Amino acid sequence: GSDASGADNGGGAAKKTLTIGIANYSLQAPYFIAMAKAIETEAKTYSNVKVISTDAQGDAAKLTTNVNDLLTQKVDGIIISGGPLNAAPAAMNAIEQKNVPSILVDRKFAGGQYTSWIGPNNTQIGQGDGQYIADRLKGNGTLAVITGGPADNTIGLDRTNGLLGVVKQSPGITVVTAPDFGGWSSDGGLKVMENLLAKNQHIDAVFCENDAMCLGAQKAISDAGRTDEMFLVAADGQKEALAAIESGSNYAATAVNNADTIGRAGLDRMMAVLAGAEPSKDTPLEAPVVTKDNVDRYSNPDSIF
Amino acid sequence: MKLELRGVRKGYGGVEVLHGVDLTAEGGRVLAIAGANGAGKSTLIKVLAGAVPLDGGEILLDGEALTLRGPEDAQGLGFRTVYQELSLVPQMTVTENVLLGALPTKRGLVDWSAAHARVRALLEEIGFADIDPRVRAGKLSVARQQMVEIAKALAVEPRMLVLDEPSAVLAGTDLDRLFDLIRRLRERGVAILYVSHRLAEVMEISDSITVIKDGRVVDTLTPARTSEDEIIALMAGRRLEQIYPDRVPEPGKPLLSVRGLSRDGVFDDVSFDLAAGEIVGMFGLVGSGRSEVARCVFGADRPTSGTVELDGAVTRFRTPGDAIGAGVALVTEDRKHSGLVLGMDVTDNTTFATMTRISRAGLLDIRRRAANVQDMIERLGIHPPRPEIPVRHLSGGNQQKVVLAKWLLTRPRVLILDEPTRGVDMATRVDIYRMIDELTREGVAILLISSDLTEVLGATDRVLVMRGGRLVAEVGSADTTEDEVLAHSVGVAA
Amino acid sequence: MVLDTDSGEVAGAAAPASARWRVAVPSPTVLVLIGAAVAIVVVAGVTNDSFLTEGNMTNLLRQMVSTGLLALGMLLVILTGGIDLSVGSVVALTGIMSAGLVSGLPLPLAILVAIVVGVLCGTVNGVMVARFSLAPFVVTLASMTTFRGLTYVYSKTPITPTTPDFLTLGSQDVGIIPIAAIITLAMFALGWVLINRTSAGRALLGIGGNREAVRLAGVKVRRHLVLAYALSGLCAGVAGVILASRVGIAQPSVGQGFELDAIAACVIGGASLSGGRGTIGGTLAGVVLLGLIDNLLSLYDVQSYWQQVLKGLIIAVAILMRRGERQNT
Amino acid sequence: MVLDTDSGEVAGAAAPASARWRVAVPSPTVLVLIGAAVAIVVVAGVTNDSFLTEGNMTNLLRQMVSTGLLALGMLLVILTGGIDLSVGSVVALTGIMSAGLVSGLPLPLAILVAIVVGVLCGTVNGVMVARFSLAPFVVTLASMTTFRGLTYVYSKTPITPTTPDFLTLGSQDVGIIPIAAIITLAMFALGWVLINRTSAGRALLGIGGNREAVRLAGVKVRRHLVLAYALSGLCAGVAGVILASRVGIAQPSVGQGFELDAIAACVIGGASLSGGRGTIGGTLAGVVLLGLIDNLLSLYDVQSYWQQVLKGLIIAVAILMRRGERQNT
Ligand SMILES: Nc1ncnc2c1ncn2[C@@H]1O[C@H](COP(=O)(O)OP(=O)(O)OP(=O)(O)O)[C@@H](O)[C@H]1O
Ligand SMILES: Nc1ncnc2c1ncn2[C@@H]1O[C@H](COP(=O)(O)OP(=O)(O)OP(=O)(O)O)[C@@H](O)[C@H]1O
Ligand SMILES: [Mg+2]
Ligand SMILES: [Mg+2]
Repeated sequence: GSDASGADNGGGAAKKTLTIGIANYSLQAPYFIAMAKAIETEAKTYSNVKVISTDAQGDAAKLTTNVNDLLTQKVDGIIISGGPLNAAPAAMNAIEQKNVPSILVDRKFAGGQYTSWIGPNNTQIGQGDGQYIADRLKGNGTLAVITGGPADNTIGLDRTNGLLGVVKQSPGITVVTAPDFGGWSSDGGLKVMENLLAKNQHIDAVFCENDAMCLGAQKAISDAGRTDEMFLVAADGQKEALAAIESGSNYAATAVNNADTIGRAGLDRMMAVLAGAEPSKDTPLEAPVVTKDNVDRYSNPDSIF
Repeated sequence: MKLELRGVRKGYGGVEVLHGVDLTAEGGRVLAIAGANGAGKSTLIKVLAGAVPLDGGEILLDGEALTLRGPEDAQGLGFRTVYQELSLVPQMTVTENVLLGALPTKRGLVDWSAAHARVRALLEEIGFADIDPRVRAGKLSVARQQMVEIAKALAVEPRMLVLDEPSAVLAGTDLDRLFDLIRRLRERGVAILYVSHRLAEVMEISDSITVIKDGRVVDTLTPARTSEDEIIALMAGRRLEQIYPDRVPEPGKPLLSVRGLSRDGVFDDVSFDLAAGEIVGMFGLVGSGRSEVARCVFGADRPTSGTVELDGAVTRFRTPGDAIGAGVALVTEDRKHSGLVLGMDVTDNTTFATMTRISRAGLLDIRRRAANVQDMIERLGIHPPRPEIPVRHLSGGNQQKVVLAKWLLTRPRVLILDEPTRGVDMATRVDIYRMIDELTREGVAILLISSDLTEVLGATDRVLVMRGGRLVAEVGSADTTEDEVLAHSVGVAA
Repeated sequence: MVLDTDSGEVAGAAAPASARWRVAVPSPTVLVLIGAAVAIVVVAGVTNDSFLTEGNMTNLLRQMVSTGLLALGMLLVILTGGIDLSVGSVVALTGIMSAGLVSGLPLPLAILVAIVVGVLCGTVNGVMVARFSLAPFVVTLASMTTFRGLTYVYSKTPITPTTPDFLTLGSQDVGIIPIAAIITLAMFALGWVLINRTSAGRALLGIGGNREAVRLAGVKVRRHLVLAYALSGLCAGVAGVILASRVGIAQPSVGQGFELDAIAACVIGGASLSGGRGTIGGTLAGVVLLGLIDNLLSLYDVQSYWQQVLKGLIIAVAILMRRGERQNT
Repeated sequence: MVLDTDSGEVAGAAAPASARWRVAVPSPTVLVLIGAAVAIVVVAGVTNDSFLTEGNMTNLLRQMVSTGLLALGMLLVILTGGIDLSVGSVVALTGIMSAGLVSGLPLPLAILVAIVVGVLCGTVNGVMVARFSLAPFVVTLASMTTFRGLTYVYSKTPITPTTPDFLTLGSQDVGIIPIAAIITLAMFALGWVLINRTSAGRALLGIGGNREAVRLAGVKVRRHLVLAYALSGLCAGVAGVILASRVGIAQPSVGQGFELDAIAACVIGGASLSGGRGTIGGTLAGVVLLGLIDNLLSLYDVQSYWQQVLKGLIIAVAILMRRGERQNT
C-alpha cells in the first residue's frame, strides 16, 4: 500500500474538532467492515477528529438517505465506501450543494463528481492474477472462473475482464465460467465450485473474483478429492486466504486489495483536503500478487480482514 | 312464478349425491324439504343458488330452461338463499354483511348512512330491531348471526327464498318471528323452500313436504294428510316406535354442583346440581347465557366468581384440559367455530380430546385409535362411514355426530351437551337420546342445553330455565308443559 | 360502542352519518402507534440536535416513500388474505426501465410505460392467484425471481438516465416537503377512499374475511383479486420510478428485501395476514414508525450491528403494545 | 378414495389398522411432485453427461441439506398457521458460534451449545407468538433482524474453526451419501413420526386448522406453539452447524433469504400458509424439486439471469400442476 497524500498534512487542521461521516453501502461483508474500522482507527491518530459511520445495508436509496443524514449533522467531510455501486448521483449532488468534500474509498463512481478517490485498480488485480495463472499453466489447461454477482457490480467485472485479457492470449487455456454466481461469500463459492466439479472432468486452475468465494471453492475441491488437480487464485488478501497460501495448500495466489491500507489512506486524504491541500483526484493503489514466496510480507494476524 | 327441477344430478369428486331430483316450487307456497342427514338437501339448495354447478338435468323457470353459472346469476333472478353453514364475514359489520355486493352508492362512493338505514329497516321488519347494524358480525351470538343471514337474503326483494335449517339455532319468540316473516313473504307471492329437521315446524309452516332419501325424491306430502311418523318413516326407511326413551328419574349422589357462578355481563349467580344418572335440561332464549354457563363450568372461560364442585370437592378448571381430566365433557354449540377442524379427517376430529390418553411413550396407538373411531362411526351412524374423509365433506348433521363422538370417547362422568341435535335428523336424534339414556344408567350426569322445547322436555328428567343471565326456574319434565317453560323463559308468569 | 373496541378500524369506516365524527377517530392500534411515534419524536427532538432540523425532516419523509408506497399496495393484497413478495423486483424492473426509456421517450411517457409495466407484473400475479387458485406466497415468490431475472435481462448494468429532469421527482421539494412524499400521501388518501368508500374496497376486505361468503353474495371474487395485485404492482411501479429518480441511477439489483419492510409496516399497523383486517391509517403509522426507527438509530450513531438488534427489539415492543390481536383472527 | 383428492396428505396418515397400507400411498400432491422430479431426473440423465455422475449426486444431496432442514422446521411452524422468518439468521448465529466455540470446548459440546442456542432462539419466537399472541410474521421478522445483529455482535468477521474434526459433519460421506444428508433424512423420519404418530403432531395440525376447537378439546395450545418454533430453531441450529462445517469457515452474513426457500419447499409440497395442512413427504419432495432445479440450471449452463427467470417459471408450473388447492383452505 501507499499513503499517497501523506498523513503529515493532517496536523494543520487541528484547530477545531472535525466530524467526518462515513457512508458505507454495506457492513455485511468483512472487507467493508475492515475498511470502516481502518478509517476509524486512523481517525484516532488525530486528536480532533470524530467519525460518524452509517450503514446502508445494501440499499442504494438508503445510502443517499444516510448521506443526507450526515449532511444534516453538519459533517465536515464525507467518506463513501460505495461497495458495488456504480454511481450515486443524487447523493453526490447533495454533497456538492453543501460544498462538503467527498472522498471515495475502494469504489470509484462514474461521472467524476467527487473530490478524490483512493482504491484498487481492479483491472490490474485481474491482470496480475491472469499473468500468474498463464505462467503457471504454461499456456495450457482449463481455467474455471467464479464470479461474485451480477454485472452491475463492475468490481468483479473489471477483475474478470483484466484476467481474461491476459489469459486469452494463450490459446491453449480453456476458460469455463460458472453460470451461477458465488454471491461473494464462501458458501456461495462452495456451491458454485461443486457444480463446476460435477460438470468438468478436469480443471487446472480456479479464479474467483474474491477470496471469500475461493475459500469455499477450495473446500469443495478437497471434499471432491481433487486437491492435487488444480490450484486457486483470487483477489483481496483476506487473512484466511493468506493463511491458506502460507500453508502451502493449492490456494496459490491472491492479488492484494488491502482494505486497511485503503481505509487509512482515505481518512488521511480527507484530512489533507480539509487542511487545504489539493491532492491528485484519482489514486489507484498497487495490487501486488501474493504467493507463498512473498506472503510473509503481507500477512498480519491481527488484521480484521 | 313456478320453478321446476327435472332430473337434477350432482356429485362431488365422482361420487353422485343427487341422483335425478324432480321438484316443483311455486310462488306463494312454502315447500318443505325433509330428509335424513346426508340425503342431499343442502346440495340441492346449493345447486339452486348457483353455488355449485349441476352435473345433469335441468332447472325450468316458468317453463324456460335456466343456466346458473354462478351465485350472481341466481341472485339476478331474485333467488335468495340462507345457507346451513353460516356464511358471514366475521370482521365486517352487520350492514356490510347484509348488503354484501350491493352496497348503496352515491357518486360512485358507498353511502354508509343510507346503508345503515336500510339494514336497520330490514332488521326491524324481521323483528330484530335490537341488532346494531354497526356491530361486527363475528361478535353476535349464533342465533343473531342467523337472523343477519336472513336479513341478508331479504336485502333484495326475493322471488324465491331458500332457507336451509334456519331454525336450528332459534327458539321461542325468535322462531315465531321467523314464521311470521315466512307467512308475510308467502302472501307477497314469494316461493319459499324450507329445510328443517324439526318436523313439528315443518308441519306447521309448509304447504307441501317433499321427502328426499339418498339423493332421490321419495314422496311429496301435504301436511294436513300426513303425520310426523309417516315422514320419519319415509326419511329413515323404518318406523320409529318411540322418540324419547321412558325415563324413571333415579338421581344418585350429586356429582357436579355449581354454586353462585357469575361472569360479569353475561350471567349472574347461577347455582344448580347434577346428580349421577340424571339428565337435566337447560332452556332459555337466545342470549340468556346458557352456553356461557357451560363454558365457564368447563374451564373454557373464566368465571368472575362462584365455584364448581365435583364429588363434593371444590375444583378449579383452569383449562378445558383440566375439566376433561376430571371427567367433564362439553359438546359446544357452534361446531364450525369451536367443534371441528374442518380440514382434518374424521379420525383426527374424533380423537382430539383423547389422543394423549391413547399414546404410549408419546406415540399414538393408531390401532386403538382406529378401533375407537370405527366404533363411534358405527354407534352414531356417521355417514359415509369413512374415517379418512375430511369433515368438511360431511353433511351438517354428520359433522355434528363427529363432535358428539369426540366427547363420548372421553368417557365423561359429566356430559354437557350444548344444542347437540342441531341439524341432526330425527332417526339419529332418537339414537342420541337412547345413547344418553344408556349413559345415565352407567352413572353419567348429563346437562342438555337446547332451544328445542319438545326435546328439552322429552329427553330430560328436569329442566332449568334461564332468563337474562339468571336461573329463573326449575321444573320437573314430566310435571310441566311447553307453555309453562316458555313463560318462565320470557318472564311472564304462567 | 363497547362491543367494537377492537374493530374500530373496520367499523369506524362504516359509521353512519349521525356519528360521522367516528371516522376521524383512529382505531386503538393506530392510536398506540401514533402515541409511540409522538413519544419517539419528542424524546428525539429533545436529546438530539439534528433530529428536528428541516433537513432531517425532509430526509425522513423522503426515506418513507418507498416503504410507504409498497406498504400501501401490499395492504390491498393483505386484505384479501394474500401476500405480494414480488414488489422489490417490480421496483427494480420499473426503475431501470424508466431510466432506460427516458433516453428514447419523453419523460412523462417513459414514466408511464414503466408504471404500466408495474401494473402488468401485478396483473400477472393476480391472474395466477385468482384464475388458477394458486397460493399467493408461491406465486409471488416465483414472480419475484422471474421479474428480477427480467430486470437483468433488460439491463445487466446500472443505467444513468440521460435526462437531468429525471431527478426532479425524487429530489425536488415543495417547501420542506419532497414531491415524492406528496405523491405518496395522495396515494394513501386514494387508498383510504378505495377501502372505505367503494364497494370494490369493501369486497377486498370481505374476500379476506370469508371468501366463500363473498362469492355466494354474487361478488366477482377473481376480478377483485386481480385488482388488488394490479394495484400493488402499480404502487411498486411508482416506487420504482421515484427510487431511480431519487438515487439518480437505476440499478438492477435494487429492492431486495423491500417486501419485508412493506409487510412489516402493514402488520405493525394492525393488518392481519389471514386477510380481512387492516387499515390505511394503521399502515401509514407503521411506515412512519419504521422510518423513525431507522432514522434515529443512525442519528444516534448506534453501531450498525446493534442497530439491527435494536430495530428488531423495537418492532417487537411496538407489536407487544397492541397485544390482544390474536394470531389467526 | 376419489373424494379425498385434496386431503390425502392429512388423511393418509390417519388410516385405520385395517387399511394400514394407505399410509404408504403418498397423496396426489406428493405423487405429482415425485412424478415431476422423476421426469426431470430421466430427461437430465439422458441429455446431460454430468448429471447422473456419483459426484453430482453427492453434491445434489449435500446442497439440499440446508433447505431440507430449514423446511422441516418451517413445516412444523406452518402447520400451526405461523411462519418463521428468522431461520436464516439462526443459521448464521449457530454456525458462527459453533465455529467459534470449538476453539475452547470439545467438539461435541461446542456443537451442542450452538444447537441449544438455536433452540433458544426458536423458543423466544414461540413464547412471543404463543404467550403474547403476536403475529408470527412480525415476531420472526423482528427476531430475524435481532439474531442477525447478535451474530455480528458475536463476530464481525468470518471464523475459521481451529479443529479439523469440525469439518467432518459437513464433508464426510458414507459411500456416496453425505453424513449431512443422512442426518437430514433421519430428522425427516423423526418429523414424520412426530406429525403422524404423536398427539403433539396432530395437535400442531389442529391448532393451524382451528385453534379454538383444539383448545376446547384440552390441547395445550401455547405449549405446542412454543414446541413448533423451538423445533424450527433446532432444525436451523443443526443446519447452521452443518453449513459452517461444510464450508469450513463460518460467516456472519450467511443464510440471507434461506427462509424463502424453506417456505417455498413447504408450499410447493402442499402446505397451506393458513395452517392445518402440509406433509413431510410433500415438503421433502418440494426440497428435492428445488434442489434439482438449481443443480440442473447450473449443469445446463443457463446464464444466471435466465436461471432466475426459469426458476420462477418452474416453480409456477410446479404449483400449477397441483391446481385445486385453494388459496385459503
Ligand atoms: N364438498 C363436498 N365434497 C364431498 N362430498 C360432499 C361435499 N359436500 C357434501 N358432500 C356429501 O354429499 C352428501 C349430501 O350432503 P348434503 O350436505 O347435501 O346433505 P344434507 O341433506 O344437507 O344433510 P344434513 O341434514 O346433515 O345437512 C353427503 O354424503 C356429504 O358427505
Ligand atoms: N342483543 C344482542 N346483541 C349481540 N349479542 C348478544 C345479544 N344478546 C346476547 N348476546 C350475546 O350472547 C351471548 C350470551 O349468550 P349465550 O350464547 O351464552 O346464551 P345462550 O342462551 O346459549 O344463547 P345462544 O342460543 O345464543 O347460544 C353473550 O356473549 C352476548 O354478548
Ligand atoms: Mg344440510
Ligand atoms: Mg347457546
